[in-house]
Amino acid sequence: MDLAVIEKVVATLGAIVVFVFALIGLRGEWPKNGLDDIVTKLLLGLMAFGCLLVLLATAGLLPRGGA
Amino acid sequence: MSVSIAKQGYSLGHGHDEDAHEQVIYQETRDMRLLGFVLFLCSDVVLFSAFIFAYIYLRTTVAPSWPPIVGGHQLPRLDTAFAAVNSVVLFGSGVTMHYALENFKHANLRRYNVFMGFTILLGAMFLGGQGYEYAHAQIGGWSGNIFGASFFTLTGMHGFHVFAGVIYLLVLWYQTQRGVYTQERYFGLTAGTLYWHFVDVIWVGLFFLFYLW
Amino acid sequence: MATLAPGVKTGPYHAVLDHIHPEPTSFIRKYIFSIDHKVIGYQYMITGGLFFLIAGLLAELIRTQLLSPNGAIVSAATYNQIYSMHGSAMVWMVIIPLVTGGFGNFVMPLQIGARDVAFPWLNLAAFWMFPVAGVILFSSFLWGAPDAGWTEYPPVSLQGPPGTSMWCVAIFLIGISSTLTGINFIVTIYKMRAPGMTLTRMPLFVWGQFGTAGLSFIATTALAGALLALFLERTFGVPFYDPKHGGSPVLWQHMFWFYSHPAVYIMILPVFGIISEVLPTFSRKPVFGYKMIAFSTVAIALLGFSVWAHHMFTSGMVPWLQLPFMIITMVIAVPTGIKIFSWMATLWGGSIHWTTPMLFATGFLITFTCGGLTGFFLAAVPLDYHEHGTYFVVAHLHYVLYGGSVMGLFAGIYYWWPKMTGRMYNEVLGYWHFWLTFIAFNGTFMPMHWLGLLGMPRRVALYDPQFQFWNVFATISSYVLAASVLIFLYNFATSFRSGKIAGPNPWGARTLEWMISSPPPYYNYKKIPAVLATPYDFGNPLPYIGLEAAAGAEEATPTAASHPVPTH
Amino acid sequence: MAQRVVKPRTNLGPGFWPVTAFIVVVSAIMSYFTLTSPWPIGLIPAGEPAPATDALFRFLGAVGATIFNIVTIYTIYFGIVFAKPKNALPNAIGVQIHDAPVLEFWWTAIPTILIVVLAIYSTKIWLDIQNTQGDVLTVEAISYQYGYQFRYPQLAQPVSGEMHLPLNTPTTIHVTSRDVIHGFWIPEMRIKADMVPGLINTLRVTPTVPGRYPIICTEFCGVGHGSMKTTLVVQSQQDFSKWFAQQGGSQSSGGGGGGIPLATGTVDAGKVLFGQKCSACHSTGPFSQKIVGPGLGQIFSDPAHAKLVNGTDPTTQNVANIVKNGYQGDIGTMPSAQMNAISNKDIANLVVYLASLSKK
Repeated sequence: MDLAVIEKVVATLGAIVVFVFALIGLRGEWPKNGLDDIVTKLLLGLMAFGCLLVLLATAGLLPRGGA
Repeated sequence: MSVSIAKQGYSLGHGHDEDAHEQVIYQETRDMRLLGFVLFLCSDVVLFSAFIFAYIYLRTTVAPSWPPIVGGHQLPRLDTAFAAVNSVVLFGSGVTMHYALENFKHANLRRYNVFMGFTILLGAMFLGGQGYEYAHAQIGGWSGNIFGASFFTLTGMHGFHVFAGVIYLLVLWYQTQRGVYTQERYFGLTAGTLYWHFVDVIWVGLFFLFYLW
Repeated sequence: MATLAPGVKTGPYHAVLDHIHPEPTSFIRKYIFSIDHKVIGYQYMITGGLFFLIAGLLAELIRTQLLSPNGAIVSAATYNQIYSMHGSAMVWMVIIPLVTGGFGNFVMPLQIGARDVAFPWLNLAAFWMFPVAGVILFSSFLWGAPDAGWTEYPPVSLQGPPGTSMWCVAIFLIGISSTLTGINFIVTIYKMRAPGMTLTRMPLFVWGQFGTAGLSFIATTALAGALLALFLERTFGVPFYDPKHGGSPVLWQHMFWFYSHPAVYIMILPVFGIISEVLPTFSRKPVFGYKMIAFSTVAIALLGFSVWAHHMFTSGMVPWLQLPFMIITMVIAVPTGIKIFSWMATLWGGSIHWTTPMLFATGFLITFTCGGLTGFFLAAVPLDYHEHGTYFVVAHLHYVLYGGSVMGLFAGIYYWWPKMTGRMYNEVLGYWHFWLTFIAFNGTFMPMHWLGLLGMPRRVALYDPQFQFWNVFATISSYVLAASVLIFLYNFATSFRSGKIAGPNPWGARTLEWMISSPPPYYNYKKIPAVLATPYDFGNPLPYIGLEAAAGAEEATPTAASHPVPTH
Repeated sequence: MAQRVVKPRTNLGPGFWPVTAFIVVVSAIMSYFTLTSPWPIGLIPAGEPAPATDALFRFLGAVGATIFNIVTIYTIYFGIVFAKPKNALPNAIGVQIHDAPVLEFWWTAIPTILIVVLAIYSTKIWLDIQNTQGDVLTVEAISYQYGYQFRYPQLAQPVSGEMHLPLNTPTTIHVTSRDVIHGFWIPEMRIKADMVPGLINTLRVTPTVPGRYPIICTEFCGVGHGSMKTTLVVQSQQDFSKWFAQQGGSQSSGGGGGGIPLATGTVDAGKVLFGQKCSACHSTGPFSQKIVGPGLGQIFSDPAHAKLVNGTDPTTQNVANIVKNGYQGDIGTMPSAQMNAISNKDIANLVVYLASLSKK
């Protein structure tokens, strides 16, 4: 089967894994409140959001996602 | 930095209980350096924002159509599928970096080394992927049109940050092998982690703007 | 520490401020690559002062050229390079480095009772980018200097001589320098205030530096982006701004002004701080409405980010967008007005000592008000349709930058000169300097208002004959202005050699820097003092404890008032 | 040590009220002259929208003068009356007041109200200017380093040199540039717009006073900037028509621009040219397939659009005229051949190419 499909499958699986581990890491960070912890929380959250974007894109759920 | 600390009046072997004293000194210095580093990241965000603004402005208010038409033909859109894989690689490296730091804090260095290795590996993979992407992006080159200009300039700047980040992480790794950092004193690693996360998050924005929008 | 009044912070940081680091002895480490904030401050002032003289010389060339409608001395091409370099140098190589790097470095750590800035090595690096950038900028004359004005609008700047690329590099470098300085200052002010110096006990000059630091570390990188893009387009033809390749010239204007409008406040906020120090000191009064002045500083800094497009009313943006930008711009007049009125009220009921810094401060009050009001004329879009790009704008910006920033800088130099050198300057020469400056300044720039309204565009090497009279008038005044600067130089040259010894506190001022000997020792404070109140209550005893006051500090400073002081 | 404290004053100080009265009087006089001055800017208002702008200028002038008097005169007065007397102790101090909430409230509130008023007034004037009537005559002003050209409807060739406008005719001026940013300023009309390459800015004026007025470049545009100006000639309808006829145009017939040799065109050259010059705005699909302008695929054979956008029949000559002179109408604005740097030869190629499209 052609390359694009493989890529999408890999991306999807990878995104799920990364997303889960990002959330776990986020939960570990949650109680801490140092400046670095707060920034880390923000950035980890955004990274998880990035994974969601990847999932939506590979699922073709974004208006112009597919291409 | 050390000189400044001393000039601020921090002195070793001066107070009665030296260790507590020294720990206080470290804490204060660390807080200041951390704040400074975060501020630096903020101003770096603004640098990217400037170019992102340029891209959005050119795309929405200047270009008659997007992707722009060059020599009578409309340029193709970029290939999302491959970029998605590449993004996952970079995000993954961000997460592994996080766990590397956590493990270092809890002093299980074996897993720290594994995670750190993965982080650097994935970072390098991402750079390779970018190289592949550059070779295959059919958007008329860097200086051909506004699409190429904004794409290659922004991702180029980001790629440069990633490259610098990989070097930075290698240095940090070497330093940990040399025992520069302890479980109480690891500001260098904190800064490295924050920088690496920052690079990943910038990519979230770029991925959306260039591949999904 | 337990003895401190309420509100005193006794953090671990202050618990360890007890040891003094020995001063480096080698000449290099002491004077060239020193990490001492005071030395770096001197270095900024000397370098910036030098560039001020060069850029001022360029200004005199501009005025001389305009003696005749057909251009008195140089060709149009040369003239364009001269005025472009004058603008760029005055903004980036003179005013910004002097207000932040110069006065910020020397005064701010002293005023918050610290022994240095947070990152002295960063400070050192930031300084040395400044002379390098200056040399790059001025040496661009050898290859043909930038010739499209200090704003360098493309596409004309894309056609510009090679120097334009050097201009990009130089400004980029000075931009990094001021970003680093901004970060450094924020951390210093936020983390290193003396115990008990709460935010509302900071001297107002520190507030000014705080606002400026915030502006410069956020806005400057935006300019860096714009410059990078311009450089890439000039060098590799990467299309951003050139409409022939699908770019947009208006894009540059947005990116440039997003920095360069906040830059106006970067240049003025520290000067507001200087004025807020000088006025109470010589009126022997608490500064009026401390909280409101501090608040308005922050308000101006925040609003400053959302008004940039008022420079672009004629550039062709979406018409309705002009309204919000006009209105926000007008709103900035409120906090500015609060400052002006508070300063006037500080004069009221004072016991005013008419020293030179005081003269410059009050002169600033008048000229800056004038500049602010003409700003209103430009903010109103319909009037901007008439005034944009004319000499009216030139008049306005010089009333704000010379009548504002530079006058305030003079006030600051006279005010802190005794602290910097330990010697007094000649007061009589100071008076001469002020009055010549004040009169000649207005003589130079006042006529430009009606020149612009009557139809003289800016940045022209030739102009219509009917404008000649006022141009000649302005030129002659500008020569007097230059002469007044010479007096200033002579004054400080002599003071440096033979001025009478100032002592720690010649003005009877009350902020921390005056509590130690002049010039201050390497470590600033033997013991870090604790702060009990705002520094401006002349009726009360000095609000500092644990301070090993230098000899003679007490005499000049008033102590307990004979009756309770009304406080609100 | 001995210490003298100036007692907080119950009154505002010697001569405070007289000085205040003085400020009021001076400001009143200045405001009166500003508000009643026929030419507050010093130039005659030669047409719409100048009077509106002048009204705003008068108002702002009065307000500004008043504020300036308040600040300046009080500052000087305080400076004199509160100067430390020679005999005072060196450490004599002033009144120890920190603030006066009522006072501060008012000097925050009054400027705020003032600004609301000014903002509203400016907005009103702004709306007047935006809504200045135009479109009876539409002129296109094109700048280059270093000069101006003006294109009138039904004039084949752009007019270089002076710009002519008929009296009392609501006129729309579209300004743009061929190379760098220039300025288009008519001081007597109080109106200005930047001439930005690739962008069309619009001005609306109605000349009301015949005469010759300068048109000045106000954006730096290169070595020639200082001398880049021309003249606007405002003249009566008759004189304008006479001048217009001399330029080779008549305001009635829709002709002009004829005689473009179309025989020499080739399809291939046209195809290439279309890709370079037209395809940014026009598709080769049907009329409905718009990018910026309509699709030109069936321009010569479109039942739905029997006439061209300018109402003429779809002949090659008329199409050539549109390409030559550009078009400005409700469906959009198309720059002229001048601005697109298209020669007559190119036009021939383009027309032939378009014709070939319509055939299939």
